[in-house]
Amino acid sequence: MIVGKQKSIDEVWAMIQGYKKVLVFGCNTCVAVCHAGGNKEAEVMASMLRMKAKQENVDIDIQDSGIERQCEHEFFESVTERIEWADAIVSMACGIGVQFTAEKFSTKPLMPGINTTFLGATEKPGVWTEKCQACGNCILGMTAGICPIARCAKRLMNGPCGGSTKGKCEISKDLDCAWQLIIDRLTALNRLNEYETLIPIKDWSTDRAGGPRKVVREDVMV
Amino acid sequence: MNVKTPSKLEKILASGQLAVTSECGPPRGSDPEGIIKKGTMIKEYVDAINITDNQTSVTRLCSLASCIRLKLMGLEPVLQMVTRDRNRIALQSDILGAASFDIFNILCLSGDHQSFGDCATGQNVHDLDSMQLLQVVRRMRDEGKFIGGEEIKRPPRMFVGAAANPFADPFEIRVPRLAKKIAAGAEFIQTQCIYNLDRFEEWMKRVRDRGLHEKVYILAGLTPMKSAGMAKYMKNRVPGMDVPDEVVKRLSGTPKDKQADEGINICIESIERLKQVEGVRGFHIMAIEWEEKVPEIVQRAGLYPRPVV
Amino acid sequence: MDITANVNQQLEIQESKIENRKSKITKGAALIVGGGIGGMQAALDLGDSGFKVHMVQRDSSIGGTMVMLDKTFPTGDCSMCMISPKMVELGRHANIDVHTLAEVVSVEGEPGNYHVKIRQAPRFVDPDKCTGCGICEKKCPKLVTSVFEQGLTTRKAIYSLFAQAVPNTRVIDKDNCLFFQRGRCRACEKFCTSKAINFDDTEKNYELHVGAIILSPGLARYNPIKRQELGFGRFKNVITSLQFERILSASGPYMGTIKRPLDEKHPVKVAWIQCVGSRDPHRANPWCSSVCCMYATKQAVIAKEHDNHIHPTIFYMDMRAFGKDFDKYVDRAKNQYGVRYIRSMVSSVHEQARTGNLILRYSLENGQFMDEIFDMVILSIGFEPHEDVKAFAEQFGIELNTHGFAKTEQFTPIETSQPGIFVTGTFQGPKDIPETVTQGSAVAGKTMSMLSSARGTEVSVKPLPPETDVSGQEARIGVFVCHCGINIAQTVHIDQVVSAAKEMKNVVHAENMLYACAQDGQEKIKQIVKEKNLNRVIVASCTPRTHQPLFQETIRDAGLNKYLFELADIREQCSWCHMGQNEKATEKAIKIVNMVIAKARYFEPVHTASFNVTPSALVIGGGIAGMTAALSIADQGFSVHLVEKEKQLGGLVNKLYRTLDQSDVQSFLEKTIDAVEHHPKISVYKGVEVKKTDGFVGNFKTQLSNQTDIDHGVIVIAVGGEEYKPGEFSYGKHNRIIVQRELEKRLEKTAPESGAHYVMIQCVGSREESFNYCSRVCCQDAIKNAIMIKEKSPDAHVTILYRDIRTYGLREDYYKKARDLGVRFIRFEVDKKPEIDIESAKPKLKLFDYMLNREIEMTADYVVLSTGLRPHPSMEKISKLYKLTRNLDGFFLEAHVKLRPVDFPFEGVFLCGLAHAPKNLDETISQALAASGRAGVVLSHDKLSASGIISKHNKQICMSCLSCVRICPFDSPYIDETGKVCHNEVKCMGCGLCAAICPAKAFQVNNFKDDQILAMIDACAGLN
Amino acid sequence: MEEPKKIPRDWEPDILAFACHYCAFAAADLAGVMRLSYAPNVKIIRLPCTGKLDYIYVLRAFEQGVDGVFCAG
Repeated sequence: MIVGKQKSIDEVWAMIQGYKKVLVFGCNTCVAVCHAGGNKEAEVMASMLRMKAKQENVDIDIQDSGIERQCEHEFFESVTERIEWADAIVSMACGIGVQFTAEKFSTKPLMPGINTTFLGATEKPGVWTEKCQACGNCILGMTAGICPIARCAKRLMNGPCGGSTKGKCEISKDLDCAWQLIIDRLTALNRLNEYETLIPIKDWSTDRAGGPRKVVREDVMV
Repeated sequence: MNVKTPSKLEKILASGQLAVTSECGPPRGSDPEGIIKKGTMIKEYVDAINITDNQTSVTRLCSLASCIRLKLMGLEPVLQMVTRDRNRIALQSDILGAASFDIFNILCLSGDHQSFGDCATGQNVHDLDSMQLLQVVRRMRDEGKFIGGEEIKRPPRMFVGAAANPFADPFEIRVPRLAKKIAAGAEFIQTQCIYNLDRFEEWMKRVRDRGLHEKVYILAGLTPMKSAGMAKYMKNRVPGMDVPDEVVKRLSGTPKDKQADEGINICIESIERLKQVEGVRGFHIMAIEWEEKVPEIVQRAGLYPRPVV
Repeated sequence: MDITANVNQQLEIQESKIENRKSKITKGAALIVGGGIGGMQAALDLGDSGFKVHMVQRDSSIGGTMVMLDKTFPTGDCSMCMISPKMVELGRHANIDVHTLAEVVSVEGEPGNYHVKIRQAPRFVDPDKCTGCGICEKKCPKLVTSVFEQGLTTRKAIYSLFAQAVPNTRVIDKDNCLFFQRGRCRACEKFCTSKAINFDDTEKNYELHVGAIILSPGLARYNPIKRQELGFGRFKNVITSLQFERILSASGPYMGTIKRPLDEKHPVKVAWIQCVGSRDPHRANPWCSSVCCMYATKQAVIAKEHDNHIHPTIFYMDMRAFGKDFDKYVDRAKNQYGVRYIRSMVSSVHEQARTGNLILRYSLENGQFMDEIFDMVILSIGFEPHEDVKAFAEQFGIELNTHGFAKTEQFTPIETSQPGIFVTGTFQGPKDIPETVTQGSAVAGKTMSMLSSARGTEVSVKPLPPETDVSGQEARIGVFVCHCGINIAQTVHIDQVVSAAKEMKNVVHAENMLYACAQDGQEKIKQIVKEKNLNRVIVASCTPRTHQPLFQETIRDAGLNKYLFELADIREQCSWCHMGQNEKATEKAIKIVNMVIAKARYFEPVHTASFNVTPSALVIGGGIAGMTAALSIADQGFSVHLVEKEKQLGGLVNKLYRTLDQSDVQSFLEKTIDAVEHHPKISVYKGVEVKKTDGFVGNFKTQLSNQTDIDHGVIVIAVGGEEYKPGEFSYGKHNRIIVQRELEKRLEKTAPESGAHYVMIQCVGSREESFNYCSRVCCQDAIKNAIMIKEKSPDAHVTILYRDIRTYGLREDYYKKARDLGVRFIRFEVDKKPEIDIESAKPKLKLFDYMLNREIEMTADYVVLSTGLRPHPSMEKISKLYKLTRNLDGFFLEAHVKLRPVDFPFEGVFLCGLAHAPKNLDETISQALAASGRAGVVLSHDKLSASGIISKHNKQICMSCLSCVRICPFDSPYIDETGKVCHNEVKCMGCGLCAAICPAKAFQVNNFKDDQILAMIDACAGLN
Repeated sequence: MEEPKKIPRDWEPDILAFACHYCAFAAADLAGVMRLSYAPNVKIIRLPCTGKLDYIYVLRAFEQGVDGVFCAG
């Protein structure tokens, strides 16, 4: 899931300066699950911005709305009118939704309400952790199902660096050493011997290095 | 004598004699004087000098230029190269550059995390990791090919080394990891500084159990302590460092003005003990910003004079 | 004869037996004598499971002792807040008739069929007309000392026992009424606008026909005036603990500020004197009252919380903190609140003439005398039977024990000497609230078994008109504003509220009413609903907490869904708190009504789902708790699956031979096992464990380790405990060091050695980290074996080394007996434990004697360790399987420490025995019966309905983020077979945590939906 | 730091309370039963449990001009 974190009210407030009608626009999928940008968070954000406006004595109309996903054309139909009404939109979606909305409404100024942080999972209620960097060329089969690219601070592919101490990464005691986890899991799987297989030089062309990526599936095209 | 490169270090090791290397950190400025001074100071006492590559992620004069300086002075440099700052193009290009100046030794590393240095908010590259870099250098040398498979006109001739830390976690993969580096192409190993000799010996035993000491030259790393404070810092703050309590106690128990001497004593005693360990083929003395003590250590440890090959 | 014939014959015999039983009359009704918390629990359990209940209560309100208490230990919950909802529920329960001011005159008949004559004193207030407004009380000129407030303040001659009294009808105290005594006044009558006062009211005599009788008359309290040396009655600043309870109470004489009676000064040094009237065979009562140590500790803690300047000191003999988490509470009192405990009895109390302070004389353990001055002294008075207990017992033909408590046996702790007549609560012996509640459910369970054939025969269901379909209609709201006599009208301008309501959108009718809750008021509401085609109804009067159900019924009678109703509380939360501020109060009342109108616009009918109940129980654990529960449930007519992990039934009781009173445990066990194994309704699975349970109350499905699948409606968890295996005191290293259980086994077979010295060490493995709790049974265990030794070999010596002797309740008799027999008791402290030397053939012990103030030594022929009880190791697994929480010590945590002692927060799962906490055999039996009673409440229903106020889940907009699944304390949202979040409305308690956390707003609580609440907020802030 | 606004002497705040049906709402009732007097500018919204309290209730109340929100349960 895409994990995001709300921007501070002050930051959002600064971005909407000068507009008279602002729509805070929620996205009810990934960023709703991480309690950052769902329709409910949009409602809360709008309310807080309205209070900020009151405090600052600024005349501005702030409303909220939201759709299921800001990355699909069809969902926008129900809100076109609300979007047309606004001078500016604060999108509470991840970077994808913000851009998608911007593309669809080319004359509407669009502000991000959240920071898109990573692709991750709910570790426990209230804690989300990064698990994947969408490199486009998965090696999890060789690393006991734990990704060293996303979870090792140096994305080392052939083992821990010399800084791995007591299972923790050299850059922080709060961070698990991904390679420790890999070794532990390989041990549990009784496959520690596989560690010595050299993981070859990675093809990064499927990552950011290859430019904006695209998946085309003719069989699902309509 | 079966050697693959013109490296003096390789020749000494291949001849079965104990090798001695040391390291110099380049300055944080463009003045080469520091390197020249350090090189001059220790040239009689060591077989080769490592030049660090922006160690602890602090920006310094580049390793390659420093190595060229030493080479021009007639010394034997070991080019340290981390994968943190350069992608595969830059790495290969720098290797060729070094080879053009007849630099015959390279140590392949991944490098400390940038968050420790002066550019903590920077991006790291790690297009390759250290093992992959080892493979790259060996392929360039032995097959004369770039990563992409094209031929290299004049392939580099480099004796290829890697680092090993016997003390980092998880301990159970410390030896497999060494094996992996050897498989990737490492011909010599310089270890992390050793203070816990028991643990090092245990590691070496496991190395010998797998016969790895026959496949690679292992140089035991040593760093003399300047003070009890330094010992404590190394123990508590430096990741992957194993400083036993006895060492800290021994230094703390020594009067302040004698602590430096005691640090040298410990270092020399360690060398004496490590000489007895089967598979230890030399010493890598990293006297951090204390290069002037290298001659004394080498002399007192009975490693002087250095052989001529 | 072939086998089939044999079986057929057997069946015929059984059937004829059943026929026989049927031919006798069994009434599906029970009489409960006494309206305290124990009786209330029994009444609610029986009433909820298809029996008619008649509750006879001497006072003018139900509630008993608990309503007098301020807070309760160990949780510090407000007593009234806990009991009040139960009283309300009971007061309006369709199957329960409450007869207040009533007494039983005579009883005739036999089990299943009793005729009981009742005499009810006149109330002089007509409960049908009275609205509980209290104007009469306000106008009554006569002041009378308040018995309820323990004489600390006054009440009127017309009064209610306490503010939350049920029934909420005042009563005239004839002996103090000016009209009755002097022939004039009638102020109450004059001011009562609903004409409820009836001076001509007379005593009523009538007969009730019931199948079982439950006695829960409670107890009286010792009058400390008998102990002159403590100064009660002579010095005003010496008060009883119950008086202090009222002083602490926010509704008490000083509104919860701590003052002393003499001069209403704030006391600083406050002393509690324990065991006043208890453990004193010479001047008072020989038994231990069981609760005083804890209530004194609680009072000290609460006093400190009220006023941090107070320095509490408690003078005591033994600290009897034997209950679940009690020792931890005492530790907290000591360490966090600085309560000072002095192990000493106070010999005299004198008053300092000038200051009114009190000089306490007491001796320390080593004999040294001390005088210390305190500002106030509280006497921790004990329980004793009511004065008229003998006559009471005779009336019911039951036997009393020597102390005047109802006589019961160890293995039948709630049965009196008369079959068909049961006893519960403190009349059976001193006990605290949870144990009383436990026994309340236990007698209910017993009664359900006895009257099972007549279940449902005495209760009737009211026919209702079909519900009008209002879906899609625009809101047509009717508002009825109640004067409540002058209760509301004297402060709030009713006509202004009515006209303001009329102005509101969607309001099609608004009017005022003198008494909306009176019969004529309700008829009027029904009529207007029909006339004006209303589809939402609002009554602006009193609190929804008491009156909502009444009006909901009214509109339901008029054909409206009952969730289309809402009360606007303009009495308790407006007129009564803003007297004299008429304009502002009116403004607020209008706002409150507007808020409720705004909410009501969004109301929708709520339809509750109902589902079938599998009339069968799963009992986990085949110890005495599990077996007792199984038998009682099976006797109620439900099938039972009893699962025992071991190959043998009986659990820990297998190792027990005698109870404290020498009852034969083994033959009881044998009989119980036999009954369980031969009961036609019980299937026993031995050597089997529970693997997995799915489902919810009424519809559980369980898989056993032997691959059997069971459908059942309830679960009783009785997994028991285990005995601690000591590592201390060189146990296992010397053949003369044994544990009590080993001694008991030996004593059962052979007489004790003549002249031998038995030294017993208490609290082995209890009351210190990491098992810092009292195991409750060890003191009696030691005393039981000590008595056995002394009786069999009088020349043997027994020394018991103890920390506190905790022979609570009537068990104190045996402590005295042991001392009389010459058993020596020597105290030790946890940080100075006895030291043991095992070098020689006989162990030698060394310890510090606090009486002699020096170290002493002794040689023992046997050292006997009193080892504690531990939670059973299988509890870990069970707690994970059923998601049940445990306390710090590993015992299961019940739903509510005081009032739901055998329930879990999850509906349909019940708890009994050692899995709950260490306890004695009789207590385990009571608790097991209680679990059976609670189980019976569920199983007696063919169908159960979900509550109306629950969270509704909109699967359409839910994205299964799992926030609800993680936060719900009742486990009602879950992941269904399609892998999506789904909601089990049966488990839902309507708290709304899911709704608050749901990022998609997929959960909405009926009648508390977001649009409804937001509309209220907007209305409150003046927007509409 | 922001300067807090000066509060006029006779100013009375408008307070909205969210109360749990089982405890705080019952306590408010008891205050009435005991005829305890308090300022009439407190209005109560009954919730099934204070766990039902949503951020937006509090924000909405402030937005609509309520001066203080009190949640008790």
